Amino acid sequence: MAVETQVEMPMARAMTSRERRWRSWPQTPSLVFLVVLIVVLCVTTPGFATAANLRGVIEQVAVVAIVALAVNQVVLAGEIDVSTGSLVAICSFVYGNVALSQGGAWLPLCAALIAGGAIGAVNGVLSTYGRVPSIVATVGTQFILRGIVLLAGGAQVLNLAVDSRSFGAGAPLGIPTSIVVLAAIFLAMQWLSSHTTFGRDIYAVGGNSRAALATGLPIHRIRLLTFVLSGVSCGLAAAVLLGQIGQLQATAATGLELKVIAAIVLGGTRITGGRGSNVSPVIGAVLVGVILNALTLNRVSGAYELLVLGALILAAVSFEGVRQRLSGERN
Amino acid sequence: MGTWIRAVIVGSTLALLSACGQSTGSAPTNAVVGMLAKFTSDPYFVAANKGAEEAGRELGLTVEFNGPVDANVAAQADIIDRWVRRRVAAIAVSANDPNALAPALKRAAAAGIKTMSWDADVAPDARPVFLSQASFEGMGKTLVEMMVRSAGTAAGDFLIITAVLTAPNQNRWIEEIRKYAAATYPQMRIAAVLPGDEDLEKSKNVALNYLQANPGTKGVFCVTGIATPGVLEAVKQLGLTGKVAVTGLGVPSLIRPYLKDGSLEEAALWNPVDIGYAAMYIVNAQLKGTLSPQSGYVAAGRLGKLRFIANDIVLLGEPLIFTKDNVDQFEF
Amino acid sequence: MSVTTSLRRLTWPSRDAVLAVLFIAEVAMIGILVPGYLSPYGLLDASRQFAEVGLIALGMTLIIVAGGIDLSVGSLLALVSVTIGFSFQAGLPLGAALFAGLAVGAAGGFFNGVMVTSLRLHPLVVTLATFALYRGIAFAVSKGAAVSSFPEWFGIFGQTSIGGLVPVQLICFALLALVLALLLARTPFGRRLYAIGNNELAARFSGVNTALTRIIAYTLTGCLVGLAGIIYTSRISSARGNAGYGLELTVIAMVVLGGTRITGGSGTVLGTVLGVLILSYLQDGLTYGGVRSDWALIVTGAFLIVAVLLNEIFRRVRR
Amino acid sequence: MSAPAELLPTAAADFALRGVGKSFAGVFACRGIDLNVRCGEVLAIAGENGAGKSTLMKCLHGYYLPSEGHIEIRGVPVSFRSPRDAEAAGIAMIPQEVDLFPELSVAENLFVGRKRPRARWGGFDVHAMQLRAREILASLKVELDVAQPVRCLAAAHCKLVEIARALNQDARLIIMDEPTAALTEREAENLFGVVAQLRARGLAVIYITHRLEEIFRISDRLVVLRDGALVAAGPTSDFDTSQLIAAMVGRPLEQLFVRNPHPPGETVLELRKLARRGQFTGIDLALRSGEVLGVAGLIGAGRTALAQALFGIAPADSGEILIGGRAVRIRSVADAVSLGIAYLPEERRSQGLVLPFSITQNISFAVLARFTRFGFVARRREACFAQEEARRFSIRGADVEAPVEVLSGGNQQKVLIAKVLALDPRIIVFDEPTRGVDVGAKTEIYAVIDALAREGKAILLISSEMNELFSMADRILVMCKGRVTGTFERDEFSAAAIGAAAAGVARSRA
Repeated sequence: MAVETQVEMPMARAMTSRERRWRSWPQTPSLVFLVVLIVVLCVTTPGFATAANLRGVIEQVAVVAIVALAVNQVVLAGEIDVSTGSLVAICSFVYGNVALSQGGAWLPLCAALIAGGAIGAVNGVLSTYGRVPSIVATVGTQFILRGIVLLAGGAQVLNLAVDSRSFGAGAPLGIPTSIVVLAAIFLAMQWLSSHTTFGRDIYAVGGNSRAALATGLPIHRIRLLTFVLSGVSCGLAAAVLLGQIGQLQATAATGLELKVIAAIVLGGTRITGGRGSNVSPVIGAVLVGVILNALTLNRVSGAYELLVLGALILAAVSFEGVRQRLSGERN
Repeated sequence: MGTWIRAVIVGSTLALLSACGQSTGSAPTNAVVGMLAKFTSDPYFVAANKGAEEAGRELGLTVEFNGPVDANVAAQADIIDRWVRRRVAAIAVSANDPNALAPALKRAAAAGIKTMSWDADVAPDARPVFLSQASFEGMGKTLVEMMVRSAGTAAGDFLIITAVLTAPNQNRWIEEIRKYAAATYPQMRIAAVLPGDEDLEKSKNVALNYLQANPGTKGVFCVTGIATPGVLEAVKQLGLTGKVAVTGLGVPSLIRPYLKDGSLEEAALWNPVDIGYAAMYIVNAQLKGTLSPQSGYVAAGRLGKLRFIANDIVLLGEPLIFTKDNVDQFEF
Repeated sequence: MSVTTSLRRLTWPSRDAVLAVLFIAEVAMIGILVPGYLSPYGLLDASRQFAEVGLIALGMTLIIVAGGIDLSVGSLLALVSVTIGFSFQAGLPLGAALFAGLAVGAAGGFFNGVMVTSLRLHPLVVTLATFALYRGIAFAVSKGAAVSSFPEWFGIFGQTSIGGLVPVQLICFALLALVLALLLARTPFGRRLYAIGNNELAARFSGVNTALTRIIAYTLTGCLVGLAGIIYTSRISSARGNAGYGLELTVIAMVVLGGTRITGGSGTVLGTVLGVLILSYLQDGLTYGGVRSDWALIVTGAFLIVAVLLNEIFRRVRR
Repeated sequence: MSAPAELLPTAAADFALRGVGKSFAGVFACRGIDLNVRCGEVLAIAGENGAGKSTLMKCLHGYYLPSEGHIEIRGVPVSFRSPRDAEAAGIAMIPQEVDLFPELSVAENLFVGRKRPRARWGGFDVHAMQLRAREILASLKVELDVAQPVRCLAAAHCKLVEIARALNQDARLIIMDEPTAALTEREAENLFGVVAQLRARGLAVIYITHRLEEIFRISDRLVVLRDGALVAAGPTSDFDTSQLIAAMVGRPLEQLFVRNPHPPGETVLELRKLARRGQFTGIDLALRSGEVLGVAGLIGAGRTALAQALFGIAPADSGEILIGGRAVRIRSVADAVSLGIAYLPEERRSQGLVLPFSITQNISFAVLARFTRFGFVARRREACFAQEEARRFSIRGADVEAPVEVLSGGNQQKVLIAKVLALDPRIIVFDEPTRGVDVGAKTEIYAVIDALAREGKAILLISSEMNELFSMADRILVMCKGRVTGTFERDEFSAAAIGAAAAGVARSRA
């Protein structure tokens, strides 16, 4: 049970309400970190500050960011979903096969969304009504789903036709479709969080589940729905992923789940729930994308890629920790 | 936990153990061949398994195909150990690491199990024979020559997209590419070697980032079949088709659309069905005791006679080169 | 305690007992389905496959009991392995290289502990960062290469058996399981871990140096990862940067399957040992029986969920 | 004493409990309770811990389904299956501990679980929500930035937000469980004003408290529960303190606090200009052995911070601490313990006890080293020790292997005292030792403190209850805004003077 420490508080420092709110935004430190990094890269790395390159970076993080936006809601509600790698793979499999047999993009998308949502619901039921800790339940489904994809799709070669790739390839309005999809999801989540009862209830449940229960909020149902959301987003991410690469690979999106979680926590969402914003996962994902891009641009050997990434993640995380300590906040 | 429960558990475990101790003596299942892939559920290895089963039917061998789900070398060692415990007749491996499987294979040999390697070799002292799909030198030469044909030039900067940095086969090919290029085309400069981690998306992104910053690159070698379609997608997306040449290893079914639309001119690979097929013939010869390097050949069913290129290496043949004209003939 | 509670405690089996029965039933079932599986030699030999994850799971139990988690263990294993291999290749005597490996493991765990306690961030966040960092260092040091030129005697840690029957690493695992079981259940240190997991503030107000206690738990786990790294490197006699990939989730799954509460404060080493045995023998049995790894993955995942679900149901019935 | 019938005619009751009882595993926590509440009145419920107050209120609030009996609203029987049903019926509960959503804004907190105002284009209207929140708070004469997250608010404001929350759901009956437990006297005063307003508006209020003076201060009627049964009821004006206490404990109590006079000895602890940035500054004090030094002050005055600095939890950053005349440094809890200082924290559940641990494990926790042989805990010796201590502090109701979470508040507090005293300290800081504890246990705790003083321990007693300080302390030190604003000898004790010093009105005089 989370009980606040009853340490007597000092007289509050004079700070305007707005300044305090800006400072207490969960995404502020990572945003500052990202801006500084981008400024440094613009100066030091030729070829970084071109529109095409930046567009490329966002395109590449689109899949992670789309999933992270939804998993962010799961985390905000106080749960976690580490099955997203396999979920994206199985949704890709569904999308690919429907696209192959029926053609088009919308019908496969619907199929992938339904498949993702259904599996997300299973995750949700297990973690809420089944009382299996979500980290275990979703590790379990991650194993199961990957096994199924490998068995069903391992030997299958799927080359998608151009009209089935419209969610990840091409730029009909001058902006790559995957960026449009990402932006749409971001706006949808933003609307969900700020203007719907469900969206606010997620914060309530994650921030204080006991009080939420006492208020009569259906906490199980709310959490379950966030898992469904996560599943549906995996369906969408699968459509974008397949659109981008054009072929189905049974090992696709392996390890995606940790990238997603990394994006979420890097962006400043509290891993135990209740605190964070929709900007967080996007910033986190873009941060990782920018770092990887800068490494390739600077022709850093692949051997150092993970080292630099790890050191920067640690730096960003430490920065947040030090900030919290200085401002006297608790995690 | 109550003490009595503990007692019951310990007792029943012991009873079970002693009861099953008697069944140890049962005869080992004969003529089961363990066919170990780098990972299962990959079109390449599934095709190899198909070939192995075909040969198995011809030779009366039971082929048991297995491998880790990812390129995990410890899991490969585990699977070999289990086969050893089961006393299968023979084990044929494609190794994720040349040395890591050596101890397990030596244990197998000590238990009287025939061992061999195919596709990706293990340390020479851990197996009597290796079935090589193509010689490393030959592969290096083929790749460079294909590149020169596709790019129309040998002068300039070239990029290599590899699997993972630890991949032994890929590292040998890269070495041979550098060696052959240095000897034959001194103006060819390998500007960077980047890993695509056997992941289509990652391979695409790596190529995308690199080519974005270095559009003057003349060509990209893909030394793993999985990277090729990804790199082609990247080149296409940047509108560099025709300016940046792509070539390398390619699984026909994966590269067919790119060969057809002209973004890829040539790619090379051996026939994975054949390599599985040939591996079983070699195993069969080992089991029968008829494998003889001195003869210089080993009979391999429909493939005819395969040549020993060293005392312990059998060569499958020259790599196949796929173009838009011949690609439809291959069913893998 | 009311009479009804004590009665129920007696009649309803404890969680460990349920797990033990589950384990025996599982092995028996595999034995029935796969002829020849049940031999003392085979069952003992199978322990080669889980000694490493098992050792790490023991340490992870302490960390999770104290309310923490460590996602970096797989990466740290790779770093240990690379340290051993490359310091040996650089000319260090193998014995010294092994010590270096152990030291790197301990240092990695120590670093995790210090970061977690000094930054006061959730350990999931901190170890996610070191998860990338440790493997990053391993890759950077090895540059993708592997070292395999170890002398023959190095095999004793991972390849030899006592009396041709009991693998060395099984003895190692059993000994350390015993030590850690005692440590957690019977020593003041263990009591402190439970207290921190249940109520860190109260522990601090009781004079417990909670930061130090948690750092010790992480460092201990680091040492166990170091030992696991030695066994791993010896078993496959090669050192490379991609060792132990994806290990962390398996280890956590085993610990939780063993009944340790993921949020801390409750759990036993015996439970973890059973969790390790159940998942490992399931995989062993399946592959032994010729089931492909893909299927094994599905069965393992399903088994994990069902086992924890059952566990949860038993817990609720006991209440 | 036989249970008296309630004095009010049934028809006048807006909310009524009819023979309500609730059992857990066959044991009744309360049984056969009849209770009427009218709109426009404040009903106080008194009773010791474990008397069944909370259980009864949880039945009324739909948290529990009564095992027998039923609830009526204006004569109509109703059945609540969840707090949500109760809230829909106009019954709101304000729990003892702040239970809001820290990351949500004040306005949003008012609307969690309620219908939010809709905007035309779907979704809800944030501005309408904020407007409504401001209105409600204004009606309570409170001004708050409704857009700021609740996590930035002080405890007293949180209470007010909870009341506003209840008003926002159109509650007709508000149940307040120990609302002043975490408030200073001035804030409590403010709250009484709010309660009076609620009554004036025609709401019914059920008020649960351990502070008897509050009952007399604000309630119209009261009922007393004991051992799960209703033992007394009637207009508050019919009762006086001793009658009320008699009804609660079942026996008349002449004197609440017993204190045997005892001449203090040598100075044990001396503080010189002790300070910690942002918490307290320039603290001088001397504490003699056998003396109980009371520390009064409002919450936030730095009393707890001072205690925690002495105990090494948040060390002081300047000034001197002298123990037995020698200057010492206290940088950690371990330092403090080795110097013979013990601290009984104010929050027993979060700071004091490990709830799932057994009584034994809690009592021995701070002194485990004493039972350690060859690195292992000697569990038999540990249990023997715990048994002895449990007897000594008359911890009742469970065997020492039971987890402390099943104990009542009073027994938990006694376990905590046993645990703290196991360290055998010379200097003991009691921080609100009787908060949330029933009258019987209170007396026992006072007896313990008195006995410790007679043994020659030096005691610092932090308390927000003036009565407690007046009865127990030899001297009282008053703190305000991190400074000492007054010291009073026993013959100078006066509520007015101490209150003024605590409020920072009068400058230090002694």
